[in-house]
Amino acid sequence: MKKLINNAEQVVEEMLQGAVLAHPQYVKRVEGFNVLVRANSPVQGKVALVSGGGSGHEPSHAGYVGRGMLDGAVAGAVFTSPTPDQVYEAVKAVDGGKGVLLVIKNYTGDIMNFEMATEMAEADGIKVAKVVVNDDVAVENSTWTTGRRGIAGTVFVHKIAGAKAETGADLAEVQKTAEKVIANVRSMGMALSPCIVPAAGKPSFTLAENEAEIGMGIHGEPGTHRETVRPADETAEHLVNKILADMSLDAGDEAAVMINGLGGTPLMELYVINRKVAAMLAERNIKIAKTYIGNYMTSLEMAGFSVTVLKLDSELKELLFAQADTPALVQF
Amino acid sequence: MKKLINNAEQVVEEMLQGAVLAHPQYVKRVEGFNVLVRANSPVQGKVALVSGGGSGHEPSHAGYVGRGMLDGAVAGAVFTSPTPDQVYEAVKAVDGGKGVLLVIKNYTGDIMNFEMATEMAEADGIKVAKVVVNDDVAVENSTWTTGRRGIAGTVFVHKIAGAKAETGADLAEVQKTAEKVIANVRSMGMALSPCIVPAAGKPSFTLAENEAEIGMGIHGEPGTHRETVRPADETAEHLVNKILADMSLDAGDEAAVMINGLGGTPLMELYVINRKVAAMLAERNIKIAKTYIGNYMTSLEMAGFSVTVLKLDSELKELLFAQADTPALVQF
Amino acid sequence: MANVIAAIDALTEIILANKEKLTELDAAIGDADHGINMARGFEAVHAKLATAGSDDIGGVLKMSGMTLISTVGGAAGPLYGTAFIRMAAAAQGKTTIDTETAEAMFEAAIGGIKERGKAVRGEKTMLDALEPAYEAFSQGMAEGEDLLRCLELATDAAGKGVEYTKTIIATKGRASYLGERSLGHQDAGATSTYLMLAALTAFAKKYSREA
Amino acid sequence: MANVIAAIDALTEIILANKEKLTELDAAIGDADHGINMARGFEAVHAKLATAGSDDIGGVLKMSGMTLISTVGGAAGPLYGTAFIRMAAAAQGKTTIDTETAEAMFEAAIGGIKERGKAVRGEKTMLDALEPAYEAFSQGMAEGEDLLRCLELATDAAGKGVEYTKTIIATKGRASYLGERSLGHQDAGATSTYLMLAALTAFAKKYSREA
Ligand SMILES: Nc1ncnc2c1ncn2[C@@H]1O[C@H](COP(=O)(O)OP(=O)(O)O)[C@@H](O)[C@H]1O
Ligand SMILES: Nc1ncnc2c1ncn2[C@@H]1O[C@H](COP(=O)(O)OP(=O)(O)O)[C@@H](O)[C@H]1O
Ligand SMILES: [Mg+2]
Ligand SMILES: [Mg+2]
Ligand SMILES: [Mg+2]
Ligand SMILES: [Mg+2]
Repeated sequence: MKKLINNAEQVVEEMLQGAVLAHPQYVKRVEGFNVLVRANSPVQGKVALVSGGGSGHEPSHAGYVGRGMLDGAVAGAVFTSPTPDQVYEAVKAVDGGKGVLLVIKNYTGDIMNFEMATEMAEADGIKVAKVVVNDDVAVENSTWTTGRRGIAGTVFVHKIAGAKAETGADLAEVQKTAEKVIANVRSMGMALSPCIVPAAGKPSFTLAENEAEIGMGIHGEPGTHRETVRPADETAEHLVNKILADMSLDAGDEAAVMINGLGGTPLMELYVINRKVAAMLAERNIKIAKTYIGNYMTSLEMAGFSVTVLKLDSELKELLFAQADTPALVQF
Repeated sequence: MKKLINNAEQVVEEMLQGAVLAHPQYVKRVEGFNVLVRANSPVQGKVALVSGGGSGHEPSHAGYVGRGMLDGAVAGAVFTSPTPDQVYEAVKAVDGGKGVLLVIKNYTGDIMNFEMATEMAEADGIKVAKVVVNDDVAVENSTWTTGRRGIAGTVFVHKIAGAKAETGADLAEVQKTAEKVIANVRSMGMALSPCIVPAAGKPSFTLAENEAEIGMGIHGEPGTHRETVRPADETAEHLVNKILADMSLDAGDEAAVMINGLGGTPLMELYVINRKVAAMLAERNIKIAKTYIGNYMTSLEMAGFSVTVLKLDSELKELLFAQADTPALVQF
Repeated sequence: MANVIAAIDALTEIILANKEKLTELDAAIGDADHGINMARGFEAVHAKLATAGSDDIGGVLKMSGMTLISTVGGAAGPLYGTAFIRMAAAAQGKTTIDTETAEAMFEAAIGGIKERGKAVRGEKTMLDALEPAYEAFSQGMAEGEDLLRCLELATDAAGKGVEYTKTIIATKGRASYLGERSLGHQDAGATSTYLMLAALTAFAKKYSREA
Repeated sequence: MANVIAAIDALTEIILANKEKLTELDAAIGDADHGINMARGFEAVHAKLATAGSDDIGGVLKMSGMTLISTVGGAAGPLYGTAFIRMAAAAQGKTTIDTETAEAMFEAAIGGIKERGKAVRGEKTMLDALEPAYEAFSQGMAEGEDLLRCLELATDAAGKGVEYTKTIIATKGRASYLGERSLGHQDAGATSTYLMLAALTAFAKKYSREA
């Protein structure tokens, strides 16, 4: 295992310290907890947004703490849902009186831990609502699973619900907007190489020199199947087809696209992928209102990417284009 | 070689197409050339900035084309300086009458090609000035080499000289500011893994499981030496000490820092590195005015990072903090 | 009291000894952290109990459960944490654990896990070790066996449950995303449940000999 | 005229045949692109000459030089491109190349490369093949040898120059950043220079036999 770390046990702590040192204008630490909140938290008169999850997805989620997006981010151990007490501290630190929306990715652990935190915060009289993001179409929707995973589409929830909260909307309204994003966002990913959880010290799976894992999650968990690495265009086509088959995006509709790198894939390759994705949408006469391309929701050093498509209506579009000022996403 | 590409010969072309499709609000292509310029080029009444170099350093340089930074970027083949005719086209496309500053990284090939382009543009009556960035302290400054390499510090030149150009300063002034940045910026990098030039199809060097290459350039060229991978703090210390030994940064001075990922290193690790870098500067009572952390000047999928320190005076600081709106760097 | 703490230390020991194994099991069909998470949690429990011992069995169990909840994370944290807290309630006020109390604790633990996790037996989770263990324990009790023998029966049943998880498709937890690909793999959480029961049984055996 | 084009095709052929080798040499102490760059350039030259042949030697060489400049990139592009353009000037108006013209072209090429690259012999560059080659060529001329023999002498000297580059530290180009670590490695640009001279000599031999 080759990593730029000091100690696998300390990596989350040291990362958080490094993040606060890098972004003091944006974030501060809730003393004693793995929680970063806006430097000016709690912001009064505004619904607050808290997200979080296991670490290893940087810049998710602390990178989105700032004006127009999140108010707080909770960092679990690498790929491990944060514990309820941590989430609870985040909620307390950001509540400005209008309540707190929890943005949770659909994993059993995340849901249970955030729910326990909700119970704790509600006992304090804090209004808490939650949404669960489940954008990954790789996993067939069936009653046989715990539902779909939440992956890069979560960033669109942060962006749009965050912008809604800045308008002064109340908790129910912000939650409703977040749910609209979730209803309209679909993603799928694939990997060329595995990643290594620092504390585990070895890859959670291995791929042969010519193998790709399709339908990867973002925790090094296996995908839906393996195949021989295909040209970028074919790979993009496969993912986009799965995504489009699962949403009602018609000619004339507008969409936002995210080409998300998983951590070890160069931007050059993401642009090559985007070329095909954009062409496929253009063919279907779907207008791309905005493209996000880069590392938004990563999986440590994994090589690979995901594509996310968000169907826009006028509300979502306006909120997507609203200003944001956070460490990882700044938008005029 | 596992890459998300279609064809090694077409990778630069397809990347540029993908970039224009991703960022139409920022950039347009100079038809027939590997040149991206601002969507509203040529901007009148402003000195224009053109940079470029081999591809494979994304988001450098096209990612910095936009308000407050570059006007045009020229993309060579992977790791290969662009040819003079390409640079010449960029210069013609962005000149708004106040002349063009070329920001060149100090490589023989880049210098020769940009110089030939200058001759061509000057023959057309376009005012052209140039600066050569040579921030890499890994290579000992000696009369035995062609001088130091230009690496991530180049992004600070784009940012600050770009901001200066927006003020309406003339070509000589913008050049002078760029030279001031160059005089005050130092960088050094290291790699944990090599990268693969697509057309070559194999790594340009190999490292053992426990080896790191110190003093790496950004073209997969070997560094100054190899060593056993050390803890992040020791590695950061080594690089920062080399950097500080080469600049006159005293207690009470202000600096900007860039922790630059080479393409395959997760942000988590860059934060761990930043923790140590920030601590070292704090120990010396050097104030960090601003930290940039992420993939700014990459080397395809190489794992590793570089540290850049820029000493600020009031002019440089003000320009560093000025607004920028480009695909890869947005700043309020 | 010292005995409950010693019993929990036995759990800590077996979890630490199997940290890598549990992580590897989780790597195959999950996210390679179960052993790491459990080890972190039980190390914290151990440290906590060493400094702030409580004065009754319920107190020790509750403190352990709270600590697991605030240190394990993931799915296992809330589940095992809740199980301990429910066991604490069932053992409230007790100073020794007889077979009846143990059965009540067992039942409470399962209830808590099912409530939190919304899973049932047969979904390739820790419940596939825990429920058969509970049934074997109850049956042993009904047949008049003593606590140690009941624990032995429970551990055996849990072991069989672990084997059974290899034969089924996961429909809860992270492995459920794998569908058919989860077949043939042993569930990490069921394994940690089995290991803890085994450790508890060994502890009880040693304790009963010493007593 | 056809002969100049055929001669340049011979260069193209040898560069394409050694694309990988040149890239590997560049990988060791540079950035692994010399063969790729040269191949791209000569393929473009070949395509250009196939469609738009020029009417004199100077024209063909100039077109080749311009094409190299606009397709090779890196350090080699401006250097070889300039060399060809300078050779074009030296061959201006000629319809055949005699030994004197060849010497003048040789000298012009070296002058162009030195001007562009600001390097001198001994810095581990293409000049370490080209300058000795030129000297051997001139000496051969002085000794009254014919063009083919002069070319053979030049090629031999270039080959020795390539060997010599292994023994020195690079002080120009990308390999110079390596300092001592560049020792023992053969310069890629010197190698491509040698290969082109060898191809030219082989072409001249074949041509003189045919003529
Ligand atoms: N809904 C559930 N109910 C009961 N047990 C569950 C449930 N979901 C997961 N588990 C158990 O948790 C184990 C995984 O724990 P762990 O790896 O620590 O958490 P995570 O899946 O969040 O990484 C699984 O092996 C399974 O036994
Ligand atoms: N200043 C120079 N003068 C002469 N030749 C040079 C100079 N710099 C580099 N070269 C030659 O160019 C070769 C490298 O060419 P190439 O790999 O195509 O360019 P780059 O170094 O830009 O990648 C070197 O092997 C060397 O022979
Ligand atoms: Mg986990
Ligand atoms: Mg090169
Ligand atoms: Mg797990
Ligand atoms: Mg080269």
